[in-house]
Amino acid sequence: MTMTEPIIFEYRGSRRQPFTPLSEVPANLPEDALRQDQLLMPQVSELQVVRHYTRLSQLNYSIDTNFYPLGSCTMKYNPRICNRLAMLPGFLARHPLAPEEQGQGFMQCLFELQQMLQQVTGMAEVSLTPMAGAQGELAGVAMIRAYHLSRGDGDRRQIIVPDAAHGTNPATATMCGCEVVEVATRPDGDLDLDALRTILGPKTAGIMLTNPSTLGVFERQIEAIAAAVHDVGGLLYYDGANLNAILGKILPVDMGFDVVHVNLHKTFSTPHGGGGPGSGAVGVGERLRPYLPVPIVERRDGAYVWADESDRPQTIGRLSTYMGNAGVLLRAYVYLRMLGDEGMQRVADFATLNANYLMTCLAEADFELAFPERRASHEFIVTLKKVTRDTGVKAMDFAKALLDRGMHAPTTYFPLMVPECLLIEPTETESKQVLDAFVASLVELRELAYSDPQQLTTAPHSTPVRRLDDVRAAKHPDLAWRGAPKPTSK
Amino acid sequence: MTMTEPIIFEYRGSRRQPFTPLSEVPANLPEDALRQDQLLMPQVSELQVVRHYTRLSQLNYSIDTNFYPLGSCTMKYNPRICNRLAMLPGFLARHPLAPEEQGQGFMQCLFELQQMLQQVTGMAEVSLTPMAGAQGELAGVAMIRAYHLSRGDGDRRQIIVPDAAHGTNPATATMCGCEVVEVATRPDGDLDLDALRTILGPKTAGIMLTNPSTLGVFERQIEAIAAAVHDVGGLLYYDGANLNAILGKILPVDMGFDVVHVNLHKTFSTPHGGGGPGSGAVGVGERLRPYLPVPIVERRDGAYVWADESDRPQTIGRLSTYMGNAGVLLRAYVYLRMLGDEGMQRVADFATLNANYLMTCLAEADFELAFPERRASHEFIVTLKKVTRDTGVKAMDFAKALLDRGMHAPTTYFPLMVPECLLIEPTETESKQVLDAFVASLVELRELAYSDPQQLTTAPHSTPVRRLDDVRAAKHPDLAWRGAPKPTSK
Amino acid sequence: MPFIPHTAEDTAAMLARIGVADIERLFDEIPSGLRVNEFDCIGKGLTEAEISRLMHERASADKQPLCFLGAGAYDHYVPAAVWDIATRGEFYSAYTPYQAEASQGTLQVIYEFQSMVTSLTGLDVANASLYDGASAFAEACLMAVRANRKSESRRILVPRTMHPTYRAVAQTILAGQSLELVELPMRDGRTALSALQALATEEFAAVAVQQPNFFGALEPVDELTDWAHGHGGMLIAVANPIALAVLKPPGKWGADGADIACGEGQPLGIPLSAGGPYFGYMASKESIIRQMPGRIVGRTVDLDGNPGFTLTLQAREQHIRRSRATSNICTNQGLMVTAATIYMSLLGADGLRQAALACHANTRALVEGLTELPGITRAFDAPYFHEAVLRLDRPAPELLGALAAQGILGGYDLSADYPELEPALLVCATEARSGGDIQRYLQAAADLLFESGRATG
Amino acid sequence: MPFIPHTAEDTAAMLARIGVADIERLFDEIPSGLRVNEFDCIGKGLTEAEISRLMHERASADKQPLCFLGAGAYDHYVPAAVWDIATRGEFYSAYTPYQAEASQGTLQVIYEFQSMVTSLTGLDVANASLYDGASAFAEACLMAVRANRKSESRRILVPRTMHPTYRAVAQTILAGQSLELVELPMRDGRTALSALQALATEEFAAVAVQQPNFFGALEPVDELTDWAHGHGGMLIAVANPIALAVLKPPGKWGADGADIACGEGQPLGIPLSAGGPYFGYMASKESIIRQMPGRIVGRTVDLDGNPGFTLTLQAREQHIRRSRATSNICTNQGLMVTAATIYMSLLGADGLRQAALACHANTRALVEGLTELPGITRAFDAPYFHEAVLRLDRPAPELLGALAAQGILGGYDLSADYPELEPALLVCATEARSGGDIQRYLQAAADLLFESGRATG
Ligand SMILES: Cc1ncc(COP(=O)(O)O)c(C=O)c1O
Ligand SMILES: Cc1ncc(COP(=O)(O)O)c(C=O)c1O
Repeated sequence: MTMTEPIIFEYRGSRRQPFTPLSEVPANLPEDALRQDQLLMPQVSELQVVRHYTRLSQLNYSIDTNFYPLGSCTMKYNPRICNRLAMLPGFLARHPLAPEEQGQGFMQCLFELQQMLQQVTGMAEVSLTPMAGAQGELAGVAMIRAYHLSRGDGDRRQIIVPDAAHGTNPATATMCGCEVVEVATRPDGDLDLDALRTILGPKTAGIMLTNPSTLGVFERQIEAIAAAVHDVGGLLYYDGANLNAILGKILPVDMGFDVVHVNLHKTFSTPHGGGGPGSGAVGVGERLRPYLPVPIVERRDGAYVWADESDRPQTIGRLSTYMGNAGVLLRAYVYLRMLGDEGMQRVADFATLNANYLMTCLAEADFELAFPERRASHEFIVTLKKVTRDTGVKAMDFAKALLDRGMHAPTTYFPLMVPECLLIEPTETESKQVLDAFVASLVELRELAYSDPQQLTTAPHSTPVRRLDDVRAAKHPDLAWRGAPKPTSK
Repeated sequence: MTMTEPIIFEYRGSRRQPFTPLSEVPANLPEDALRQDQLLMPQVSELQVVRHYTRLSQLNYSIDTNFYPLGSCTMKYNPRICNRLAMLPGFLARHPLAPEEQGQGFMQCLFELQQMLQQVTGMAEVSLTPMAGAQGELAGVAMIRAYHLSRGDGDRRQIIVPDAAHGTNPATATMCGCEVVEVATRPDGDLDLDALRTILGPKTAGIMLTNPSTLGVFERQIEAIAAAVHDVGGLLYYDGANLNAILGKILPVDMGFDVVHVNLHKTFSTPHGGGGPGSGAVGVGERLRPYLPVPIVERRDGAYVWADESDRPQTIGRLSTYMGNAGVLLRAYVYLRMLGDEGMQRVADFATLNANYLMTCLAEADFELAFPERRASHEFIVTLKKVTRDTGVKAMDFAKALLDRGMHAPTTYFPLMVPECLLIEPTETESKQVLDAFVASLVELRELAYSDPQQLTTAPHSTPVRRLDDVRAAKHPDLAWRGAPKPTSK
Repeated sequence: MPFIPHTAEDTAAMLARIGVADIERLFDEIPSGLRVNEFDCIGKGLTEAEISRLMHERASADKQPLCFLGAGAYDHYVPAAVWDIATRGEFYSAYTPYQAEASQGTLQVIYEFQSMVTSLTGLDVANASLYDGASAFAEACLMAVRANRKSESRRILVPRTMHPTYRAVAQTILAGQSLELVELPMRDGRTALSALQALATEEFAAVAVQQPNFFGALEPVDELTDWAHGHGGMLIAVANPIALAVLKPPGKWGADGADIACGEGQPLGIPLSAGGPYFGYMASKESIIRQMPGRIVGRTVDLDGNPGFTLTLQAREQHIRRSRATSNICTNQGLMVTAATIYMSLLGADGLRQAALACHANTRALVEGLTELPGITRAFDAPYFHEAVLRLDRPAPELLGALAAQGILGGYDLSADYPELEPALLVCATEARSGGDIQRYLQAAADLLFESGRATG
Repeated sequence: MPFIPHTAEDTAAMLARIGVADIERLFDEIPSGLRVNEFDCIGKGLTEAEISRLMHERASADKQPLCFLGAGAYDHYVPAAVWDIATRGEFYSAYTPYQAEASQGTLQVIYEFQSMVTSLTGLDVANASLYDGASAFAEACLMAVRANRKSESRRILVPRTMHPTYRAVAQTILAGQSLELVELPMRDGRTALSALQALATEEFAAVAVQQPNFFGALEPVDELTDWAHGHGGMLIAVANPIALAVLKPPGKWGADGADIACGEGQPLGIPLSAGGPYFGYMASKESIIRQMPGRIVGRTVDLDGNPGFTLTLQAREQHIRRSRATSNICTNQGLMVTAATIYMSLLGADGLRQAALACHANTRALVEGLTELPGITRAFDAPYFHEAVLRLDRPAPELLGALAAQGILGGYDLSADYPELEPALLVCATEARSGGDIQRYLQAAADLLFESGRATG
């Protein structure tokens, strides 16, 4: 109900309570190594901190408060029990370098999680160390490179990505020293196989795909694509961001993939936390197994131990200081154990049902689908290009106006090649009631677009702030509080 | 940001997830003992529950979000650590009837808390069992009655309370089978000692006082009052609701009190929880010691054990099924240990400083004080009777308008004999910044009262609901959801 | 300074504004002879880190045995969401919702809670909670005496099968107003219907009955209700709310239903936590609502005609009616009610029913297993819900001690409260006990009994 | 059905609307030959009660020894308010703040965090976090190579005193883009300034330095910074944020200050939690901000001219720039940053300083106590902050094993990473260790050493 809140630094004239057990001690450190200036930090009481951040939290939309159909992001319910159990004192107090024998409970969870992810992807082995999807991609492409290099095939530097690919795919390829080659999508949403064939060749390191793709459709030619890529000596990378759509229904290995990453913070419902932490576990087939990043949990003589560089001499190496985002892994483990096999398939079932239902309702309400002849996977794309042409109201305006209706916006303007697009992913944890309300809102907004477009182009109206000036933000970066509030240009 | 929320029953068409380990089993219970009708309960998913109650929580003002100067209620910061530690699994899992030797950690905390409360009140012994202030009062008056009865003095049935007393005082006297006799307050806020003397006599069981009183002033004649009551054979009951004002500064025993209750949820900062739980520990001097309610923790042979009816044959008995509000007691214990002796006195210091500062600022801003010549204790009274006379805007309107400014209202219309009163208690955990903002708001509202009274009489404007129709609520009680939403009279 | 935000400059500025030299001056109305000289009560304050460590040590010193003890407090599984949400600052740190417009969250929760309680009890109206089960029972007795227009009597007939502490607490609370509790005798662990006639000679205000009773047995509630009504008395039901998911609700007992239902709310998502805080619930027929103690929330409309919630019927309460209030209760158990409301919403009707049936099944498995052992028999034949009394061939502490040594809390020794049953043990296995847990109990008991059988036999 | 709200009627109605007979039909675009026939991966789902029990067992099987181990992750006391608030659903279950108007809470938190990081580091700008300390260091190397306009070199000079895993991770991440890490040798536990000149013959993009370094020792950061700048290189600081409460901030190193600072954020309120999630922080001079990886939040104004927050400078990021982005990072460690921001707010400058000094004092007490024992000496003379290296007269595992038997996690055995130091142990005592804890360590060590002294001597 409080819609704005000062910067914490602006609570002046207050003093924190001392809380460390020792009082000030003489520093006994060389003078020239010490800070001379006063450290600028908030000086506030515990109540002020609690009140400030409690109020700030209330300014957020979140799964716990709002429908959040953000395509490609799988914003489903994050069970509270997963957090509770991952934060048990025994887990929280463990130092990452403590001996393995002191943490067998923790290690067993990770070992079992590795096995589950193996089975759910069909891969030969899994490493849990990548700390988000993008780091999983980096591990995967690095392994593809290592594989080619180990065969003296180091010239294979081309990584093929569809034009609809998520930005992390091409960015990852670059980070791995590869060259990105884009391949086009056909109007029906499948890949242009002919175009792909002309690209493939002796420089092909591999191809990165998600399936279902970021267009919300299942790539039907996946077998042909896999054959074509393998035929020229390339490998297939599976971006698992959309695994929720096919969980337990079809395994990446059966589609021909050699390496996959799984976004545990999407498919396995660990919280997005306002932007992380995530986890991007990678799984590989036999060919890439030697290159998996370390550490990996192994079971030896009935005990769980870390396998490291000495056990895995061909590993691409380490990606994190210790072993990755342990707490995220525990949450995913708890979630998976609660789902069970049936529960996993049910996730795919109902994620798909919800998406197709929503797509049907919107189509019947005369919204234009990007791929009207296709099934939705767990998400689908509406294009507002006609509305925009008729009224000037853009996809972004719809997005902002939805916020006024208490719903988070779908993903906008991604994938890039669909104009004025909304990528809508309801997830399996939302009820029919919520979906129906969403349809009603979109219908109402489209009516408004024709009758009173300004209502949309100036939306949102009821959020803590109105539409923000992004251009000003980038032109005159104000990225840190500098000691006194700046006057705002009213 | 969501300002309204359906009743949880109105989320239809959804199904809860099964969660108990066993599936349906045959009942094996006599048919005529069983429920025949369908139990009407919400049928919703976990996400719907989490979302619904998270949203509802956001509709509340609370210490964690707003300044809350509710007089007589001591709405201070509730340290999060108190909750955290009281909810440690070892404490939560303990069955109240488990053997004492299995809960020595818990018992030790309670034993030490009894001792601390003894010292803080100066009493001879303390029982922690009363579950709120009112139950502490009941215990106290029952002990006074038991004392008189034990001396064959059973005709002493009159309990004297000041006209400014909190409603629980007279209500308690009645519950204990006593007759309530009111004594008037003088214009300076102290008790009318002459009037008291005319009331006192052989029927006097005792007098119930708070000091500082509910008028926000310290009763200066307390010694004379105590002497007068004791002289006629009556006892003095101390309502500890205002102990925050004098913590470690003056002990109830030194004022002459024979029995006291302490509101742990006020003075010792356990949370009010939207209306409880509280704890109203009672302490007594030697005379009343045999009558203390059981159970009480005692230390015998190095172990902590419960003393019960068999150890205390003259006890007034039990007040709760087990031992009172254990979790509240643990929170108070943690809080007290963090304060220490110095911290306790500092509480009184700054609670008093804040109240006197606020009183001074408001007086300087020409607000009329109920007792302008007195110091404030930790609270004080402003009367708006002149504003009301001039403008028709009442204390209640000011209260509602404050809500629009993000501040909770002070207590209104209590004590009953001060017209259009605001009883204001800022507590020690609020900063000068907050107090200054409060003064500014009141000044602004008074200006509005003269310039645009309707703004106040129709306030609040920005809360989740506008002013509610209490008359309708009482005339046509709608106290439970009956299966379908009722149409509202727009 | 713990929890005090003032800087030295703030303090100085504030004192200057007030016009005093130091804070001490603000206490100058206190007779100086009364002031504390040296305050030595708890010693030095601990930091958060220090108290945290201390309490972790204390808590982990406390054992967490496998719990087969009920006797009024039950070890049910509480889903994580319940307390995650109930302890959100906005619920946790709010006051009683006196300013309705700023407290719609708490108020709506209570309204929903009242709705759920009326549904569980089959009665018309419910309040926002009382302290706990025992004190709620005492309040129910007072309410019945006030509400019974047919009788001036202050007698309440209370079965010996009712929780002994409920009776004791009622005694404490009712003594002041001279209510008299008359014991209804028992037979085979239930209220003896045959003994009623003898008691009908004197007038009474109400009959109370607990369902299931203290022994876990099901009482003849229909007969008792009709008999009470037939003799001008009211019927007070004390009922376990989890059991009410499967048992006939008090509002449907006999021809006209119970008049008042109350009981312990702890089973609805409240941890055992050593005895509290729990909460008492209370429901009644609509006709007697103005005699109800405690807070009540109603739905109404606001200035714009939109629905909203507010405390209502406050004329019953101490802050309005003072010495003529229905009760002195003020602060009740709001946070517990919030948790219970979330708990009931999470479980729904099916979940509550499943939990109830699982408790029943587990207790049956335990009782059947134990009664196969030598020296253990059922004390009563009456059907039971999720507790039962076992008669032992030796003092209960002997068995309980052996179980405790294996980390098992084996039940409640009835010898003090019911010497006539000795040696007897009240056992309970909730839905939170697994098959393996029950096996552990059975094995430990068998080991003891066979061992001592060998020793003595 | 876990977490799925559909009733059978809902499902039927939805299928009817779509026009298919069952859900299975919705998968009909998947080549049927590829479909999973039997899915047997984890078995039956557990209820919440069952998994809760399992995880409690696993967690309590894990030991919680008294921790004197640092080596990059530190056991600081975390006030309860930190995670109580960070795990509020509105922070916990929100996505990256792409829709700024619906995410002002998270955005303002990040802005405040960035402010605090610039203050700690003495630099101009900071980002919203990277994965952890090691990967942040790798990103810093890439950033330096991109940002250094004076040199085309891809070489980074990295001291041997830098955390070994940071160097290993950088190796993994930088291999693809052919960056070369050149080791700066050490002397007496610090970077050997004398060795620099030999390295200046070849061009380099940047010099890195860790302060305090892996051994807890203070590096000659001013000299290193000036030397790097003097040779056309940038200076990358890797610094412990708690130490920065008392140590000279990177922005003030040498004449011109470090160009980039990064490091592990874990000490700022993040529990050890077996290795993660932690977060990496990164700050830099304003001039090179367009080379910064990761998200950045800026303050701007809304349509009405009111201040608000939004993600900014996104043209650096993968979702806009794709293959030419500064990094592939997308999801970062938002929730950890929220916790760290609350932690820093609670402590303030004084609290951070006190925590830092208490760590220093405790480690000194430990080191001084241990070096009084026979067979233990300090390995280096250099001043240290809150970690130090001890040289032992026997293999470290012998001492560590004896300590472990007493529930003490005694430090980090350096033999694998630094065979030249063997046998040596890195120890750390944070502010969370009490005097009694330190005594326990000293006593246990003394017992071992004297005992074995007796045995051998
Ligand atoms: C299709 C796709 N691939 C990859 C990613 C990157 O995953 P992360 O954000 O965990 O790095 C995302 C995340 O949005 C995604 O949607
Ligand atoms: C002066 C006074 N006395 C007694 C009480 C009753 O305490 P409780 O609400 O804990 O029953 C209160 C509570 O508001 C009070 O302010």
